[in-house]
Amino acid sequence: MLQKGVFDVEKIRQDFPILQRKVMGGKPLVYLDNAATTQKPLSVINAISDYYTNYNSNIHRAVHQMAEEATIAYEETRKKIAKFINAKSTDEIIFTRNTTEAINLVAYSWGRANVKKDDRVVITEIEHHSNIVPWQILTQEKGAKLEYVGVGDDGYLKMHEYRNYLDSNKVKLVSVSQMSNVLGTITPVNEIIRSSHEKGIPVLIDGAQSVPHMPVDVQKLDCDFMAFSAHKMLGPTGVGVLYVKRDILEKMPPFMGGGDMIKEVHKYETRYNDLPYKFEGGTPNIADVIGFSAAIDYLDNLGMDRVREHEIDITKYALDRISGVKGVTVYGPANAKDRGGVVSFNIGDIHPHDLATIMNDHGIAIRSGHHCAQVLMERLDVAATSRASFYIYNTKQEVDKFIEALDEARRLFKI
Amino acid sequence: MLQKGVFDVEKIRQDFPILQRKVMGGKPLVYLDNAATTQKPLSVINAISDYYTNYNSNIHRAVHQMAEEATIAYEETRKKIAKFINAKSTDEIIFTRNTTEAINLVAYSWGRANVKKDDRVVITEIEHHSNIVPWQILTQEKGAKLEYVGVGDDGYLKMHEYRNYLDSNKVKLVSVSQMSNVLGTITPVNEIIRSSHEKGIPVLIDGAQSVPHMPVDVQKLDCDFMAFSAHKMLGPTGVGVLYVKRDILEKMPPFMGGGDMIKEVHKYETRYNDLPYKFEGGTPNIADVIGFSAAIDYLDNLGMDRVREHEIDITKYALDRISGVKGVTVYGPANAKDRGGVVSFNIGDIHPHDLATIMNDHGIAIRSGHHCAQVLMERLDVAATSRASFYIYNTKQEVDKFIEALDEARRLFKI
Amino acid sequence: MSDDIYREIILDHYRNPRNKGKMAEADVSIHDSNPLCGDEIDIHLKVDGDKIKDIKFEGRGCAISQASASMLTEMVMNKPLTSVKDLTKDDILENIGLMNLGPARIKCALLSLKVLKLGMVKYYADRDPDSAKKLQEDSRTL
Amino acid sequence: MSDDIYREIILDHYRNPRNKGKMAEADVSIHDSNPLCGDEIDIHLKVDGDKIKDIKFEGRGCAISQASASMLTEMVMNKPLTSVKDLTKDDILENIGLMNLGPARIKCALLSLKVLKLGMVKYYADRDPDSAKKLQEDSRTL
Ligand SMILES: Cc1ncc(COP(=O)(O)O)c(C=O)c1O
Ligand SMILES: Cc1ncc(COP(=O)(O)O)c(C=O)c1O
Repeated sequence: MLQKGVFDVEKIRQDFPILQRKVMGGKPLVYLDNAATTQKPLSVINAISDYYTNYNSNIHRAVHQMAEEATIAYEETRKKIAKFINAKSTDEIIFTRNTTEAINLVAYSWGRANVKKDDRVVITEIEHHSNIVPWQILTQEKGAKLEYVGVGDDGYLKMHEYRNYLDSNKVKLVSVSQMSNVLGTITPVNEIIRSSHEKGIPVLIDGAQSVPHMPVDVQKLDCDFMAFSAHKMLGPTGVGVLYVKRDILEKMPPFMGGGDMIKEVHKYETRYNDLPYKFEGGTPNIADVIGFSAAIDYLDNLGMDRVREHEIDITKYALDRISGVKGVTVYGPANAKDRGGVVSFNIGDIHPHDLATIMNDHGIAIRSGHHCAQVLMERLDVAATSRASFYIYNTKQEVDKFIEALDEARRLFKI
Repeated sequence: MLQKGVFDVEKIRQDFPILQRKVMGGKPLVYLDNAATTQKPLSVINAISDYYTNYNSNIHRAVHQMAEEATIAYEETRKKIAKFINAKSTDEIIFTRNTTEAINLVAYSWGRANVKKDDRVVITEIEHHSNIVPWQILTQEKGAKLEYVGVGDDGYLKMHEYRNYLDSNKVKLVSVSQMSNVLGTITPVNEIIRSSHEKGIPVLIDGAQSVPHMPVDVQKLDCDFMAFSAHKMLGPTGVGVLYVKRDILEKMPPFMGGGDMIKEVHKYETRYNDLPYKFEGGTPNIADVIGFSAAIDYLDNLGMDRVREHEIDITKYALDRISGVKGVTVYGPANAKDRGGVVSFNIGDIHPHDLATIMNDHGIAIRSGHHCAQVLMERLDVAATSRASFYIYNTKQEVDKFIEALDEARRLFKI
Repeated sequence: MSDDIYREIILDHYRNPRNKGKMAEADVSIHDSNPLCGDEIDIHLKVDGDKIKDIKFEGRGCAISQASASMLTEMVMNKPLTSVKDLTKDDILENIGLMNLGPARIKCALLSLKVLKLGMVKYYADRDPDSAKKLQEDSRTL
Repeated sequence: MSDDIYREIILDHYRNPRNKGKMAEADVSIHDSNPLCGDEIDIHLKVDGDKIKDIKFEGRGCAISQASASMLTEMVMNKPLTSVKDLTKDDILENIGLMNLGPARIKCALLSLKVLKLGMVKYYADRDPDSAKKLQEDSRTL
């Protein structure tokens, strides 16, 4: 079964108009930059066009027909997302621009109200800058301390360091990625959340890489905050989601002040709106939230279990093949079951930027650089890595092309 | 000439697919809710589809061909906007989600660094909640004071109150809308900016209603901050702009921490990126920024002078006609030259929400409520108003239909 | 459609609201507003044993919200709390004869019920925390 | 295309960079990085009257950025400051023989020039504020 793939990738590819594209003067596009952003199926593109063509209107505050239609479509998306991650209530789903804004919202609103001098915020060495810089800013402002759980050479978190931090009894928040965008490591969030909660410490899960690629259930996880981005899961750019458990959300002060997030504004005082609107100031990104709805439908239809299975399958194949290439160092867990569909590596003294340029000549889009994870780069003692990352429409033949291009790079650089 | 209209509205209407739509079981759509959000020409819808169909990619941090194409298109939009409002440099143009986020960015970054206990922030009674609530939050946090310049019964700002505040020598910031979204009042921003600057006080202009509807030149105005939203000027939802004079921007601390806004991240310190990227954390709303580019082209092509002329023309006509309807009270300046294309009113004891429902029966979309301006509602001593607002595609025949529907409402309510 | 909504009886309750005004020594008073349109309703209750002995409302807003509030007060006056507790969205819409409102206008029609439920949350808070909790949940769906 | 970029001479400068290393008692040292890829360049200058008497660079990054830095040091060694001040983007691209780079890779090729200009900004800051300002502007366009 796994031989033939867990679902019909050729059929899926037909839903993605961009995959018909030729690049670099006629080469078929091989898109292996999915951890940065994924491509969009026609249904998502059409949902956005349909909105602008048929019922574009500002929402929530008007009674005309199009405003109603737009409001319903916008709020239906919220319901769909609540269901997708199994939130208890739609009130716990806040739309942001992206994962980055979602985490900043927590840092500004919850963080400034709860983190005090000498408190600790615990993150890890594998975090994306979006889950580092907001905490640097917060802890510096408050005179609190930022602590990093290390990562071993094998790509796994050093859980004893984490437990030591907890034992200090000074930790106010743990914020950790469920899947590394560089190493692919799937982190033991169940254990992290359970042991943090034993100490009464809330946990934020950066789900930017996990929610698009595997089944995620916030109630089962019991996480307190979860952040992710639509554009990394077939959806449009400009939409992110912040999930917050209701009892925490109810106590959070507002973040952005403005229209839509208020109930009553008087000159010197304001009553804020009900959840979740209190946290959505100003005209939202209506069209793209509605577009995101179609993306969720697409993934639901495939089934997240099968998405995960497909990625294990192709990642395993890629790891097998790349390990046969001379001069290659691969980062992250060796076992494909412990990692997402992300393969970061270096080859000889070829800088990743140069490698990406050579790949591009072959129509292959990979990413190179620090992947917004410079703390991890310092830990790995490299300036940068190359990264190939997969999604539902990638095939083993594409992996083969990628390996061929690696050989070509070796030829050019005489390695 | 003005008789026939300043440009060919029938031709313009053909560029807007939604205007072909029928609502409420077959009635042609009469869209008079443009101050809330405008409709989008086909060129904007196509620019977004084209991006997703042909070169969707994350930007700034990759070397493959699509990433380059996307980066160029994104940055070209920045240039176009800089030119549209005549900013000195593209570095002064920051993309946000909307006007609301733009103003919050200033309140969080500039405001928290500069506003101290007992300082004053001066706004006006005509402000939108987006230009009130961020300053309430800031001044409450800092123990500073928020002051309101009043508005007269004639719809004009009480400039002597403004001058009195300036004379107190405690003002740290003036933040004022260039055009009221309720009264239509065009405020004397030239005078406000000049006299504030004499005291060394920076001025933020809320351009959410002005930039879409008249020529705006930030260098001529000499304003320090300017905020506006793409969705109110033919562009997509999810994109706003904050303009900040470079010498001020250079001193502002970052707002959202995360990817793209950094140069180097180390465990305990970070070097922020060059302007304007320092203020754009996380994956931006790439597709919609690119869509906005097509909107700017459309407006440039018409010419903002002519857009303004058309609106004066149609507003004058609407004011003339509505003043003949029994029981109507119109708010704001009597002279169409002193106001934007916004007509707020009440009629008898018909609540605006009820009026909007009746209008909707006729296929007419107007807005009703407090228009996110409750301070102004309190000043006018009304719970709400109805509002018809115009844009480039509205015709005098549509105004006629609107007046007919008003008569129908009077019949139903026996006024 | 508007002809169906703005019938004689709605306009009558809008222009001549029943049980409108302040109340001296209310057992519970509660206020809420509809963020969509700014409509406001205050409800004051006098409770006698297990019965609503008196109810008054104050408010401003559209014909639908005000007429609905007026009709609600008539509906629950002198009724046992237990029956009022279970009032649903549909009960209200049937009572005012507006089963086909769109989602925006439904909020107007249901605002007074929401405020009444919130008032009972307050009333039950110490007396019967379970009912209070259930009513709180209920009010969120309105 | 890659064949045009990764020619013998580029790989040679990448693997055997000229004038690479630290400098004792530099008149100016300056560091910058390319936020796109994390490439880093430090430049150290010794200035003698109106001339660059010695230049060294340190850095890490791609073949293009490092080869370009290496070639830049050879290009400006012993040259008068006035001529170095006016170096343009095109001068560099011609020097390294890469006129057709896309916008992302151009940043790599120009990083060392940017750092050199910023170094001269520092050098001129007190001596000749006007030149410093002009160089600052220049560096922004790179
Ligand atoms: C004057 C004014 N300021 C600010 C805003 C807020 O704009 P947005 O909702 O796009 O943030 C609006 C529009 O609603 C407005 O009219
Ligand atoms: C693990 C992780 N966290 C956060 C982010 C930031 O996401 P966004 O740029 O959509 O805010 C990313 C993606 O770049 C990521 O991979």
